[in-house]
Amino acid sequence: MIYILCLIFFMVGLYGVLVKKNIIKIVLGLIIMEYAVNLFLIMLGYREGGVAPIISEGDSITEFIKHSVDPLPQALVLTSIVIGLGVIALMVAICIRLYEKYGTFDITEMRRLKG
Amino acid sequence: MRKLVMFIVSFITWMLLVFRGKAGTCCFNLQDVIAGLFAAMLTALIFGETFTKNPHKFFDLRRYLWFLVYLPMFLYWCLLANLDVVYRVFHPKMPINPGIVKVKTTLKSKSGITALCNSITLTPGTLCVDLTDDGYIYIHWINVESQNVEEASRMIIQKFEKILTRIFE
Amino acid sequence: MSADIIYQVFFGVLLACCSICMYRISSGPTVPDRTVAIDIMGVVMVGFCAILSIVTGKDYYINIAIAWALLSFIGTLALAKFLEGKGFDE
Amino acid sequence: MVGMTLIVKTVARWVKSFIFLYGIYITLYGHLTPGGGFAGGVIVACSFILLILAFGKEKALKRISKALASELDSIGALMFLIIALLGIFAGGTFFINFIQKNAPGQDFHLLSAGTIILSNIAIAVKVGSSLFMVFVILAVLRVVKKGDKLEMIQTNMRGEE
Amino acid sequence: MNMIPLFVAVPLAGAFIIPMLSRKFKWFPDVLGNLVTLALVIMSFAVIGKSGVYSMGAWKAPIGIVMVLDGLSVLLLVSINVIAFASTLYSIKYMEQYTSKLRYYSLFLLMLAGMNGVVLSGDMFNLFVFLEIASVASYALVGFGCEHEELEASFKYLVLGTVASTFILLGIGMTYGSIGSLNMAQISEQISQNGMNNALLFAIALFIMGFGLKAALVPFHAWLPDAHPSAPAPISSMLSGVLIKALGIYTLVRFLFNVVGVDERLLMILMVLGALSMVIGVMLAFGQWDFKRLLAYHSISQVGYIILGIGLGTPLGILGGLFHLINHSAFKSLLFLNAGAVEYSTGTRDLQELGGIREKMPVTANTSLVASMSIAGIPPFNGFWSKLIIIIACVQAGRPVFAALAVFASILTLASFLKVQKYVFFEKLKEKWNDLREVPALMSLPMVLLALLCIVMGVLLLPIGNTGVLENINILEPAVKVIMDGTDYASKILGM
Amino acid sequence: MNLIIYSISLSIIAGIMCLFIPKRTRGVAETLGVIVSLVTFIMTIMMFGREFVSKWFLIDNLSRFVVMGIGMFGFLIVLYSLKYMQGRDRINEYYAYLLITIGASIGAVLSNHLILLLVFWGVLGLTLYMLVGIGGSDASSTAKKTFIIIGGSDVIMILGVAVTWVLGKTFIMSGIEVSVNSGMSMLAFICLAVAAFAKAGAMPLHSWIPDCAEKAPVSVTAFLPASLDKLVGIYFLGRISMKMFVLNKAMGQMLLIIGAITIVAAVMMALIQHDFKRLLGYHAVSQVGYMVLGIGTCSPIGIAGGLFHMLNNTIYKCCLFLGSGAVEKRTKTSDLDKLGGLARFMPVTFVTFVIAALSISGVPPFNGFVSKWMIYQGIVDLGRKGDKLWLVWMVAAMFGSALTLASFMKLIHAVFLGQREGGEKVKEVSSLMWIPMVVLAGLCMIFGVLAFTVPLEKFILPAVPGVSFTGLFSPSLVTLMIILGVILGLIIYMLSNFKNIREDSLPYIGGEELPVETRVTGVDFYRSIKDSKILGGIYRAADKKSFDIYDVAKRVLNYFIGMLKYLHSGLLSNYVIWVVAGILVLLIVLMKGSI
Amino acid sequence: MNEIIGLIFIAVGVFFDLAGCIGLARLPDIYNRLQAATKSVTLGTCLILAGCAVFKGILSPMGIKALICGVFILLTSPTAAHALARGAHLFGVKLWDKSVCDMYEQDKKNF
Ligand code: NA
Ligand code: NA
Repeated sequence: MIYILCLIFFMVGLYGVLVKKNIIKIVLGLIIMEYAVNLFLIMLGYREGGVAPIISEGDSITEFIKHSVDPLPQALVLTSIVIGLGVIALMVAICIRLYEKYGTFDITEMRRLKG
Repeated sequence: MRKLVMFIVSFITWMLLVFRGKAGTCCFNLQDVIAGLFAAMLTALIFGETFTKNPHKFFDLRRYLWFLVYLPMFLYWCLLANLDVVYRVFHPKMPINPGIVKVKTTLKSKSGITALCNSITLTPGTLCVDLTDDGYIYIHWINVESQNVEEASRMIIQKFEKILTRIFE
Repeated sequence: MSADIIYQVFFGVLLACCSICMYRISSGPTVPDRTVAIDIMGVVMVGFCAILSIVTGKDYYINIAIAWALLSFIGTLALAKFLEGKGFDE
Repeated sequence: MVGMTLIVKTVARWVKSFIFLYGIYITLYGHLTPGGGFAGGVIVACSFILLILAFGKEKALKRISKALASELDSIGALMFLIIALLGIFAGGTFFINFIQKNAPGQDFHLLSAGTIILSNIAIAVKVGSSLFMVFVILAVLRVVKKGDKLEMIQTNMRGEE
Repeated sequence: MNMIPLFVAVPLAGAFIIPMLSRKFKWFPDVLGNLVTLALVIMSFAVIGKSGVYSMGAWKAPIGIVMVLDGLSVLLLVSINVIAFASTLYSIKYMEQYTSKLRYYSLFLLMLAGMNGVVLSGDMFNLFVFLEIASVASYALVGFGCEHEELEASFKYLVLGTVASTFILLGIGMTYGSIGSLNMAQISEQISQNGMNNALLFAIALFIMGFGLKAALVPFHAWLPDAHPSAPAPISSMLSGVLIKALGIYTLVRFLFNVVGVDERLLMILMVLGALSMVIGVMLAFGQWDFKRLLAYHSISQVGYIILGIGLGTPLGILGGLFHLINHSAFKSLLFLNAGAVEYSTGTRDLQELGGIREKMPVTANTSLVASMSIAGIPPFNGFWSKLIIIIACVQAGRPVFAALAVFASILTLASFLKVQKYVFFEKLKEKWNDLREVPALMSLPMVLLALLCIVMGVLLLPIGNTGVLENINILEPAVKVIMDGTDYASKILGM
Repeated sequence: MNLIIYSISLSIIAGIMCLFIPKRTRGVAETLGVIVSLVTFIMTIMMFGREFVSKWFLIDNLSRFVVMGIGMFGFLIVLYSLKYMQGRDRINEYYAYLLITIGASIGAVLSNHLILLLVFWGVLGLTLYMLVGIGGSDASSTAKKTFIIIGGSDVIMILGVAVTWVLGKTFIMSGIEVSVNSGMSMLAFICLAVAAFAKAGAMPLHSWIPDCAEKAPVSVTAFLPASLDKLVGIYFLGRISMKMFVLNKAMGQMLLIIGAITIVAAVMMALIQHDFKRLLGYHAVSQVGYMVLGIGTCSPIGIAGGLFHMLNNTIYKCCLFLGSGAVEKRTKTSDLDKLGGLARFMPVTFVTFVIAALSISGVPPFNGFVSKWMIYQGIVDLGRKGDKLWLVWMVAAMFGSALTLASFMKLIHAVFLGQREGGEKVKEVSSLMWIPMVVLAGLCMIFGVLAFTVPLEKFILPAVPGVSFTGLFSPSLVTLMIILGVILGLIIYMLSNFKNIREDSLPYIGGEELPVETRVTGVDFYRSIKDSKILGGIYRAADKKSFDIYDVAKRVLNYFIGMLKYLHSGLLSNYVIWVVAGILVLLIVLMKGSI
Repeated sequence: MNEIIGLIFIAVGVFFDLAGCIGLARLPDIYNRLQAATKSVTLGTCLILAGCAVFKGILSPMGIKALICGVFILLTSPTAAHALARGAHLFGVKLWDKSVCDMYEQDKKNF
């Protein structure tokens, strides 16, 4: 259920990237895609359960290794979020520059490179 | 001095972040504290100069007192605002009467104005849109009761101004 | 058991919130409208992560929540900056 | 008015140090994976990006340049070199987990993961500064045609070049 | 294998120190940048023939982070770092057009670290992180000039790259969801034990698309012809020469062959994608008049060759593909450097504006001739050998149609490079180029080096054995073996 | 073995050395060229008596006379170039490529390993490209076109080699014996044959030869397209059809069709050319048709005829080109409209040219006659075996021969007889240039008169086992055919003359003895042919290059490329749509079996 | 006990979130939506975070982090709303046509 919702969000974002002509809408679409994936990853960790992969006190390392699942996915969520953050900042920066250069938001008018 | 303020704030934040609970045994690990010192130092070095304009105010304890007074008020208004929202949103007719009005504030300090604006935004029916250098604030009011600057000021911001003046100036 | 159901309800409602935001994002009508919806959705997600951290008992969901709050704030500011239609030096 | 409104500026002033600190926190406590360093670095960079957004390029860069140029980079580089050298002396190799080996200490504390934490720091600093650099290049650099050659007019992140 | 992390650490360290000291010494970025890449070249030559696993933090796989060095990584490392060295050498003079050398080198080394990291990581998560590092650096480097076209290209690249990254991330999530691990060896083990499921198949599709986009396979290629020409020449040469391989081909091959384990269907997908890229890329290239854009389209086409060869799944095909991979690194980088040299001297890269500059710029002209003949598959240059092997492998594997497509693409490649030679270097010298000068020696040097590489590599790696079963020296062979061993990869890593 | 390696590596190394000779230095390259080519020539002669088989190289009765031919032509061309190339730019490069070409062709002919062959073959293409490019800035288009066709066919050859390897399980040519009966084997043969055709210049891969002939330095044309490439190409065709593959009927028919079309179409094109060298170029193509035809008959005598024709063709065609070069050197033009009456001033050139022209037209007693005669025998032989179409091939060959004769009469008329615009005196070329021509013309005569005792006995018959000149065929019929051809040619020549005079109201110059000589130029001469209804359309199409595979391919490609470029519209959303469509297709393909 | 209080907090917070989002959907123009959504969602999420803190004990590591997060949101959310409102106005989004007045529009030209 929740995965389907994620998928729908993802699709909405993709749709935005696909059909919108306004550069900022494209960026918004990408943001939504990021959100959807982040949500998906978060829920994944929820379902996975298992031992908390971040070490907490009271375990010994060997025991921890024995019980824990791979600790990476949690880092993955965090990383994915911050990557999203960085990329959004970059994209908006480029958008602003593009707007300065081309004087329009319309991606269809930014077509110096084609063929 | 400014850096010291920054340092203290950062260090406290750090300590809160790495707080390990379990009171009694060891709330803070020595390594954490050392790391915190370093981190706070770094932060102070980089951002210290710009964190606050008047560091001496930072040590003025009366402000915190006033802040403690302000907080419940603010929370109360906040709650009220939400109930207001709930009322307007769930009401089938959506009783709104919006518009952007202009008010004038007497606050001078930047922090004060900021706090004011954010308070305005979070309290019933109002949203801060823009502000000018000479102390005018444009407010989107969901239920405009007056378009007169003075009157609107009285209705919207007066309740905050007094106490914010005490906190920030 | 009942607690589980409560959590399920919470998640359901929050996801409904997200869906509403998504509706606003897709229907617009203006770019700022969509931006607002994304901002709001981010904040809702923060709450979502917070509840998750209770359910799963894992601290790091709160870390994620904080990160998401950051993301939401900076992303929104960047978009707002774009909406203003000014460059970085004016 | 350069940058965004007073409100944004003030709030940015307040939260930037928090974001920065949080980045450091993520870096130091993201045990086990270099992603800790990566994520932390991006967050650190975001605190600077926030400044640019809020204050505009000129002011932000001026602010950052003083501190960043001298302290941050040197500290990062120095730390990196120290790690490498220590690694060589301690075990004849780079990046071995010599701290853990020599001083196992208590598990699950900050230093329990040995040099990982240090490499995390290094990665964080690097990724942070690079992402910021990327942002600066894409956001604020200007290229002006001057005669045949291109010339970049810019306020450098360190104010000079 | 304590050297393994150095491949990431050294460029990172270099990138630290560059901004630190370059304020005092103008020459510092140049010198350090080149020293770092030179060191990396030496290091990558030192690990030829070696393999090993490095566990970060002394914890073994699958819990700790592992970096894995094997034949395939070595091959990639060598080509990445050699090209990086040539590019930095070239940058010394070339980048004087841009004033921000410090940033340039810093980003360059960051990208390099990202690529080396991708090639060495043993788990999907770190692979993704390094991939993002390299990608983000390349976004900025593409937009480095900050002109209309550069920003436009950068934006399109950024959007498509982000879409790809998101897909990859989704794929990683799904893989994790159904396997419960992100360590490549462990994923592989799990798959071989429990078989596939739909979620995994979905993830595979996502990965093929995501990595395929990084590799610029048709139909995921559209960003490349915009992005690669827009970057400064040494960066173009890095992007086309190695980035698409490290981020795209390597990841794709590693994932499909060593992690998932290929079957007939996956191989067919690879072959079809390869053939499509090969043909469509070259056709588009043929119609170009912008020097660098033409080259960029050829990158798509040549990547198609590589993927086609590897997708055959036979030892010979894989050998051909990998051989073509390193060959392509050499000649495509060289061609981009040539294009950069032409642009440096003339200020244009429009083929129709140029002409006859052969007599004025002999070094550029001759090295570009070598590279052109290489890419066109003319003996005795290196490209000939790999194309030969790929075509033979296609026929051997019973795929004459793909062989015929490869032939077709090869003819068009030849045609379009003859076009380049004609319009740029032969023909009549135009009036306006009468005062043209050859580029400075520091720019010629890497070109000559790479040209020598193009000539020598064909002979050095020359693989003619007894009855055509091709034997090889120890850079290609171990790489082929790694791929052929398929999912045995897992047991090796976990066993070590 | 050593001899082989020396002969190949000597010239290649010398060539590479030439590349590094400083630009200003004069004479070094020339000296090196003469010495090396002479030594190589001697080595090829030394190879003549040997048999040798190894993994890499092979000397057998088929390859050794070809190699000797290469050595000889190489030496002659170097000699000729000494004067001809004097004063041009990039001389060092020229000799470098010339020497490399010699080495590579020897290598190509002697290799026994298909991959080695590929390498030498490819190098030949590359040097040809560079050599044509030396012709100056306006030769760059020709160089490009040439190399696209040659290099492209080389790639096709790779495919052929691959398929052959898979079928024959080895790369070693002497160990391959594949019978052409399946689709794959046909593919292999066709791919290899394409390479041979492109090198030799059979239709439809011929179109680079006339262009080359026109634009490249004559010594280059005489050397490569006219002789070495023919030798190597037809040698290879011979090797694959005789030794490596056992041809089936369809393949033989294919060769016959290509041969016939090449003969007729090329000679028709030759008829209408304005340019001396271009005209010769078309003849160079046309003659290839005979060779292909001969090999296509699949009968020993036909194949032997084809190979002999190859040898003869190289001789007389080389001679003709050298003659044209001599003319050009003196008159500075190769436009037939501007040439005429040179017989008086350049007697040696004239005589050698006439001998070669008669030879190419198959007039006895010159060598062309003998080889054509043998090819005709092969065709008759084909008829005996029950090929119903033998008459078609025969008519084509005959008609081609006739037209060749007619065309050369016109050419000789236009260049050496007739009258020249301006008409100032010119000198005969220097001895270094005419000696090769004389040698070649001499060979034409020797190979014609002493055909059976010298060339056939020594070179050809050992290579083609099973040729017997008795019992199988009717020499009288064949001789009749050839004479018929000659007469036909003369008739055509006369006819067009009459027509020409009748239709064109040319100014009659009183007092001249021969009215025919009144400014009759190549163009006007055969205008009647060009103007005729059926042929006219074809010629017009040919003028538009509709038959040039290069241009046709270019047009078709440009159409598709235009479409593709249109798709790459610069619209980001389009690109994203492709991505999404791609992933959907991937999903469908991947999930198909599993859901 | 803590847990029940925490859950109540969370429940209220979720309810406010929902209200804010419905406001986002129902209200007629961007400024109104921004008002409703910002107020409700900010407080709602803060309440959720506070609820979490209470649930786990305010002095637990998670509780403290939740509070920090809450403070952060309290600071940033209205700021973001302000920036967006201003951005939208400068972007040219008009007020709802039944709006009473727009003093900002009048004054904007003077800046
Ligand atoms: Na981590
Ligand atoms: Na991303």
